Amino acid sequence: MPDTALYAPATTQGASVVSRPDVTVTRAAPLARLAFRGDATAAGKAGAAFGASLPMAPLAANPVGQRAALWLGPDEWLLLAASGTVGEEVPWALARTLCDEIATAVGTHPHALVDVSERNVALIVSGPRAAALLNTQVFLDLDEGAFPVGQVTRTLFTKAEIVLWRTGPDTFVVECWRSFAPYVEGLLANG
Amino acid sequence: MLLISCPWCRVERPEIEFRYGGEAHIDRPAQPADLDDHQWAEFLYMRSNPKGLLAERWRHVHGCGRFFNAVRHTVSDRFVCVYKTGEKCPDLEALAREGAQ
Amino acid sequence: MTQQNRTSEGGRIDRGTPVTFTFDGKRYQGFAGDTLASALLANDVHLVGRSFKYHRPRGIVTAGSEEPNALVGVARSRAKHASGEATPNLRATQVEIHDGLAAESQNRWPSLAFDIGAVNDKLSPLFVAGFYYKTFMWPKRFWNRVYEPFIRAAAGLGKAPTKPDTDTYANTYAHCDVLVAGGGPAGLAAALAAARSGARVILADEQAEFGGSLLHERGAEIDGKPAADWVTDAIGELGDNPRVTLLSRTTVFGYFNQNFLALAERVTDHLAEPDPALPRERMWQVRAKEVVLATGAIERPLVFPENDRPGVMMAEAGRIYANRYGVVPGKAIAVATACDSAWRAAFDIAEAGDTIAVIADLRAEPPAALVERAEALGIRVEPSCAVTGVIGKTRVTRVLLGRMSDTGVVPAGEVEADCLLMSGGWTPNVSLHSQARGKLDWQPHMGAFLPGDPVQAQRSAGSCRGVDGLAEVLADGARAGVAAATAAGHTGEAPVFTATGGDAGSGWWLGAVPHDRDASRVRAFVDFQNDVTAKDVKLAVREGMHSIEHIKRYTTTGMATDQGRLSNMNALSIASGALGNEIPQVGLTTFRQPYTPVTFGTLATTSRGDLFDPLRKTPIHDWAAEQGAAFEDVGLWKRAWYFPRGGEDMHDAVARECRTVRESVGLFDATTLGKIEIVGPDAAEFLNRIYTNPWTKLGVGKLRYGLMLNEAGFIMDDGVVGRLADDRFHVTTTTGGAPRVLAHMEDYLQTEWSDLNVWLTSTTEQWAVIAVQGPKAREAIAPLVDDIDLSGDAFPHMSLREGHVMGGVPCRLFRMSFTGEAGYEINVPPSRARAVWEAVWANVEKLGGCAYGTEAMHVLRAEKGYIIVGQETDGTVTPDDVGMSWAIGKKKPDFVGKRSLARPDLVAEGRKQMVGLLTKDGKTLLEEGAQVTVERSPARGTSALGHVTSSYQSPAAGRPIALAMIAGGRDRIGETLHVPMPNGGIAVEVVQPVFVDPEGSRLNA
Amino acid sequence: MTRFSFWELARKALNAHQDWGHQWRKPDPKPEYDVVIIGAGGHGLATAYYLAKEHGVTNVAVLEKGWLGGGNTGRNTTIVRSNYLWEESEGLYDHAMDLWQDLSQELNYNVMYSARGVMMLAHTVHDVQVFKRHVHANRLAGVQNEWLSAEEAKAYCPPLNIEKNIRYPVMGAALQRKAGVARHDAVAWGYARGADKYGVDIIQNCAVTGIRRHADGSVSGVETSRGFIGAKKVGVVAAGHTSVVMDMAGVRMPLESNPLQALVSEPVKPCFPCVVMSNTVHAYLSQSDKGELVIGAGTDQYVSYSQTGGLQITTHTVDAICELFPMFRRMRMLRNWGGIVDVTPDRSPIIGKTPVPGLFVNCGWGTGGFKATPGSGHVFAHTIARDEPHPINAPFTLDRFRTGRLIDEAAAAAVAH
Ligand SMILES: Cc1cc2nc3c(=O)[nH]c(=O)nc-3n(C[C@H](O)[C@H](O)[C@H](O)COP(=O)(O)OP(=O)(O)OC[C@H]3O[C@@H](n4cnc5c(N)ncnc54)[C@H](O)[C@@H]3O)c2cc1C
Ligand SMILES: NC(=O)c1ccc[n+]([C@@H]2O[C@H](COP(=O)([O-])OP(=O)(O)OC[C@H]3O[C@@H](n4cnc5c(N)ncnc54)[C@H](O)[C@@H]3O)[C@@H](O)[C@H]2O)c1
Ligand SMILES: Cc1cc2nc3c(=O)[nH]c(=O)nc-3n(C[C@H](O)[C@H](O)[C@H](O)COP(=O)(O)O)c2cc1C
Ligand SMILES: [Zn+2]
Repeated sequence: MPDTALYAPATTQGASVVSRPDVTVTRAAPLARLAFRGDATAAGKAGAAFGASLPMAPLAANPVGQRAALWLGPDEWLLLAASGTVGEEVPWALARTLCDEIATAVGTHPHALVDVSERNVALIVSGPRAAALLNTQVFLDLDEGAFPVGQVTRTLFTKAEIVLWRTGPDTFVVECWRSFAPYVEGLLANG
Repeated sequence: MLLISCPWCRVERPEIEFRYGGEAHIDRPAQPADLDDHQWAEFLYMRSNPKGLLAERWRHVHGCGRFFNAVRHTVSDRFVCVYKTGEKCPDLEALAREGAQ
Repeated sequence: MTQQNRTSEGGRIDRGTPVTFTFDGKRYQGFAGDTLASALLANDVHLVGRSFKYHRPRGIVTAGSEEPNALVGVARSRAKHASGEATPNLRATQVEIHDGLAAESQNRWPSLAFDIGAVNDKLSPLFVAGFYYKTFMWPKRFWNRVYEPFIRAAAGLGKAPTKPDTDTYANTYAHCDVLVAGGGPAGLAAALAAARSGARVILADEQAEFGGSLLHERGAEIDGKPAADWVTDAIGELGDNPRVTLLSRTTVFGYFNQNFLALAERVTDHLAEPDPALPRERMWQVRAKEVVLATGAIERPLVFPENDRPGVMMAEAGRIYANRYGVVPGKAIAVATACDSAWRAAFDIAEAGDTIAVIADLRAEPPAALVERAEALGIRVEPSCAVTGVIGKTRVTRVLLGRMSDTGVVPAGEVEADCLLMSGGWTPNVSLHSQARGKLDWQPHMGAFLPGDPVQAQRSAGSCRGVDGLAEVLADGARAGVAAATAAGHTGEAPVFTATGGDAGSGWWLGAVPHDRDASRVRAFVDFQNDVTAKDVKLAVREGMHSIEHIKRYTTTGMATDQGRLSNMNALSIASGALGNEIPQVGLTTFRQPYTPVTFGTLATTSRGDLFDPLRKTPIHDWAAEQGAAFEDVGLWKRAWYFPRGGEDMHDAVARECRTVRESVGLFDATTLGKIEIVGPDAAEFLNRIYTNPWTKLGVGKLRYGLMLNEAGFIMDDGVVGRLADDRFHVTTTTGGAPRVLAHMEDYLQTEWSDLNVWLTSTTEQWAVIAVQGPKAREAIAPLVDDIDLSGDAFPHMSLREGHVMGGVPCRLFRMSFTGEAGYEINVPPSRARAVWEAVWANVEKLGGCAYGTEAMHVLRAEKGYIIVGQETDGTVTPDDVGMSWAIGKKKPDFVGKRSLARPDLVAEGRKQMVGLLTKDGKTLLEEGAQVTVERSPARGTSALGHVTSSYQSPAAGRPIALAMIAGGRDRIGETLHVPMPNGGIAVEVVQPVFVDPEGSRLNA
Repeated sequence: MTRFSFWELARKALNAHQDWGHQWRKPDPKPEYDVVIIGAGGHGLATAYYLAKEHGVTNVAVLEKGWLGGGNTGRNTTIVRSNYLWEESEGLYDHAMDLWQDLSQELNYNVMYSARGVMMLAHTVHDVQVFKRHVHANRLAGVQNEWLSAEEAKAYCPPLNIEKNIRYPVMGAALQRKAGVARHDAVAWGYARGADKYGVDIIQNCAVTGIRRHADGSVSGVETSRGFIGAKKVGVVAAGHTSVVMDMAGVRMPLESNPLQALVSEPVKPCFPCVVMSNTVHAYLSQSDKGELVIGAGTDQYVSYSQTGGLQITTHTVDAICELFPMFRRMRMLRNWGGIVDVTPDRSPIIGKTPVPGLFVNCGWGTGGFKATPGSGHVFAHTIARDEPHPINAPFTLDRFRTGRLIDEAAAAAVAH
């Protein structure tokens, strides 16, 4: 079972974007986010240091406790980590520590690691109508058979790029760049 | 809207996730300085633009971000195959003969 | 409120729920379940509109979406009509009535019954096909002033809305195993079969109710139940299946590549008081593994003189009105046909107790069973009999008959009738099959084109592929449904349905019906809406229009809002006769999407206003807005343009901002700059290849300005690049160029230099950028910086440090300048950017500084002669053109664009070069884009030497300054040139393009 | 041949229009022609017309694989304007603009040239700079073009939404008043009739399948679906199919063929007075004399010869139209189609000689060649007849891609059409 505990709803004002009986959209609290690039060897070492191995299968996610590694491309992963403490501050220190630990573990094997904690924000879309709401703007088959729990992909949300991760049968996480969030939220609120 | 299968993600996705990259297998010369103006113009601008099978580049820009190549028929817009960047161009004439049968 | 044509019982309308609506301002009553057409007919209103060209009175011809004539403007209420919110050109046959609905007839003035435009009908001998190509050419100036306005006013149909639409529209992307288009017996059977096989099914029908022809099939039975009951059960079964999506009022309007289909669902127009949360319409964009087309067949009119008069309608439509809506469209009804099905319309109506005046059949020997039954019902039957015309302008009063023989047609008397039902047989509805690029096969024995082999994962079923008979159609649908489900990976067996009744039978007619009338005087219409007659088609052929595509365009047949659904086959047949060519050789015109017209709002879906495009704001945006900043659009971003204070206009504000930066300090939001982090052991090598500059030797902690070319050698982007570590660079790009630059880099990296170990990550939104520029910049930031030595020696111009501000906020501090002043760019996390900004702002304010916007930034950099990509450059400019040869790594063997720079024209003499311009009078501000010439008042057609790229009032120079691209410009420094303007040339001196601090001493201050 | 006029129309009406003859013949191909033109679009037919009329070259055939005017000429949004940026383009398009003024009279065929004005909207500071540069350049060249404030733009085109609170507010517009639209089919038909009158053979349903050459490399004729046809000179004017035809002569071209879509609404009473183009929101719009809103959509990104395109191109265009003209949201799309446009790297055409002696090419008009039809035919006829370019088309060589002397309208303004 994928872990959704990684994403905690934000408690700030306006964090609830949509609140209907059959679907809710909520802003998620900040996370440490790292973009990791490299080959399988690098990924292997990075995974060991990170605490969640980097999946090699396309569109796969590997959540482990407060960590998750998401496959975004054959040499690209998005690493997510929560600090474990409740708060609305971006965990820079955690990001920094993770960067250092992973960099040390991978060593001189060619790779790239970039802190993108602040670049992305996340929305949690949940409820029996979650897939239907997303399908107003996302052209993917979100039937559970076609897009099972655990699948993650970058895709388009009409004119915004997002990362879409199904964390449960009725729960999705939408990651997007910070300045696109009002657009994504606006369309979800209207949908 | 085309349905394109990404050889990296191994899924079919709608065209809006992809960006077209023009004709494939037009490799940038290793030593551009050695080319005369004609040859350089050939590399820069001349394209086969065929009515039929075309090996072309696509990038799964809103997906895995990777480039790959595809063979597509430019009249039916049907994809014949996709393959990863760096792999050899299939024999288009053979594919055309197969398609005709 | 009489509804005098309403039957006493029967039909699917809800007689317990009367509905009041207006037509042309008059109140009428119908019942829930009525369409506007059925309700008007119930009130014996046939005349509903005027035709396009001749303004002929027109009535209701069909009962479906193929209606060519009964087009009306519709609004929720009369008030909305009056305020310009009505939708024009809706088919009365598709509009469902609700209380308050207001419909208006179109293309008539002053009234429907008396229309001035009808003089066109009198002039019809002149207004034949293509007449306008032959006249209106003299006197020449009359075209734009007289003729064209006249033609424009006469044409068009309804009136476009004049008020912004307040309704909303929605979108849904969907996937399914089997999409079934059409919910008649074939479609229902297919959907049942597919759904029972376990497939994910979408069933769509454009009508309000599923059932198609079964909704008016009196007497037919399926599985021992009346057909309508079977439909209810079938829909019940499908509705209970969670893998089935039922979409009524939903038109499958487009069939695109790879089984991508577009559907338009009408959600609220039929409701009197819809939930405001609901959209008016919804577009469904569906990717289907398999498609079943079960779109039925469309009855074909007969082409005889005056066949367009109100009261003349399709036989099946008559049957639909009678059986489904409980409306008999006349008191005495004549039937003209060549097909069995019209006889059944006559029987159903007669059995309901109404008068059938005659059945005239073009065939010599209609089936005996039909004749017998007609006689049993007391109906007069005339075989070998053509209708040769009708009497009555705004309503049929009498029908003219003619006896057909080998020698021609002889008059056979008249029949009193206020309604004429006609049928030329059935045209299989192959639109979607054709849209899917499937070929059509001509079936001479049926007089019809049937779908040929499908090109996509698609199959047709039922009467759209010529299958007749209810049992056969159901079996065909079931077969198609199972086949589709199987192809989509499911297994099942085709259900077997037993059925009786409900076939079209045999018989058909194509093309003009022979008559005995004066051919030069009467007109038989092929395309009703566009007023195309059989004679027009023949004229086109006579004039050399031998392709059916030419005939279409010359006569406009098939180009009306019904896209020739009724007319194309008749037009084709007449053309084939005139050409002496077989029908399949002549061929049909192309079927295109949409199947029926689709609302723009539906196509636009949710894109609107702030959600039309993503609207990107920086973390500082709200602060700027609170300060009263004006914003400009750059790409998707909003950028603060200038910050007017107390009554300042833009000019004053910008001047103040510029002065302040040069005198003390200014604060600028540079967050929108693109940022890319380039990491990996080969990072420097990658930059060497992508930028013109050399990078290998750039030290860690150093910045360098980078120039990027496209492969053609022209400047594409620029920005400052910082080295964070041996293998890590922080690259900046222009705001608008960010996505393009990243794509350009990825392209080379992945497809040309995949051997390089380097990766690119966009960090545009990882960092907010606060630029602090001016002599007091250091003072402004120093109190906030935790752990970076800001002294000039420790942190010189063009260097970079990582550290913290404000007690622990991570930061990348750049010492750089785009203003010519000493300055910094503080990169901080966006989540804290506003706090940092406000803290810096507090210091800046204390120091007498200000916030400045993009306009001041432009002025400041122009004073220094720094280029803006896209302003000084336009995609045709090389580094040397803008005096930046210094940015080219001379020793590098190659970089993107290098080879192109050696092309003959790029090294030619006389290229445009960037220079400065000063107006001789020291006062006049040049206009950006103004041309520069040698002469003061050049003759028209003189070549320009170049143009002004940037021009500002420079507070620092105390005069206007300009940058320009001028042919051979650098050699012209010192020369006087001219900028010709409408009110005279402006003399300018060519100068070096640097107006402030040419030595750059202020940078290091 | 019968002259078209109101009186002729009235006279023929007396006999129920039975006496009109064909507008062009249906000749069989002769064994050889002085000039064979490949492609009976507007440009090919105009070339033949001017060859015959101005250069006395009448032994000419125009070969068309389908029906004349059925290519892009028959499927374009009919915008005619000449306010281009570069001197070379100004020369070319304004030459056409001059010819448009009297084209109906010249051809004795009403091509309905409607000088209702073409307005290009500026939505950003950058747009303003670009369009003002055009206005200044055009004024110097004597090409009509003027700058309007947002309010002036609204006065010229009342449906325009110039409120400041919309996503991309209108900051002003460039207006060319004598620009406008023309009836696309009539242009092809008028030139066909005119060329036919001079004895040009227009041969439809005749696809060129090969180009034959003499031993010295020069052209000797063309293989067609109706057999070999000899020719001293061959002009290729095949628009979207140029690469395919030039390939028959072994010449590679700097072209890509893309689907370009357009759509029309249902017809309505006059509600839109001029042509409006907006590059920032990607839409352009006019209303035809019949009443439809004629809307140009974009090109699909990939090479295709399919004459159809993706729905996303259409929806993107329509959302832009709705944003600019919110009252049109309730209007309905009646028909949506595509053409195949051949696009050059610098978005300017290629008109002139080729490396093959006797073979000439006129192509690369991309998304905007309808407006040039008369001028293009005129200078191309000159080029073929004289074996050297007219000064106006001299810069539009194939060789410019070698030298780098591009005429890049797209880079300068990113405006199509
Ligand atoms: C949707 C759309 C909108 C447009 N809007 C505008 C606009 O608003 N304004 C504007 O100025 N321009 C516009 N254009 C561009 C314009 O239509 C074209 O540039 C112009 O019509 C080209 O004319 P042509 O005569 O060269 O080509 P075409 O009319 O395409 O003629 C070429 C002919 O060559 C024939 N042919 C091809 N191969 C062969 C062969 N092997 N043998 C024989 N014949 C062959 C073709 O069948 C075709 O008939 C638009 C184009 C499209 C598609
Ligand atoms: N008068 C007659 O007797 C007569 C004539 C022809 C056929 N028939 C009989 O009628 C039956 C035909 O059944 P069928 O199922 O083939 O056709 P049908 O006409 O019953 O059903 C077709 C359905 O498709 C819908 N439709 C068409 N195009 C559509 C689109 N693009 N999007 C959404 N919906 C669309 C129509 O609204 C209709 O409900 C058979 O029983 C046949 O024998 C009878
Ligand atoms: C300016 C213009 C106006 C048009 N108006 C109509 C119209 O009113 N009705 C119509 O059905 N088609 C109209 N069309 C489209 C043509 O029917 C047709 O789709 C187009 O010429 C392309 O041909 P094709 O669809 O046969 O491939 C118009 C086309 C153009 C270029
Ligand atoms: Zn992919």
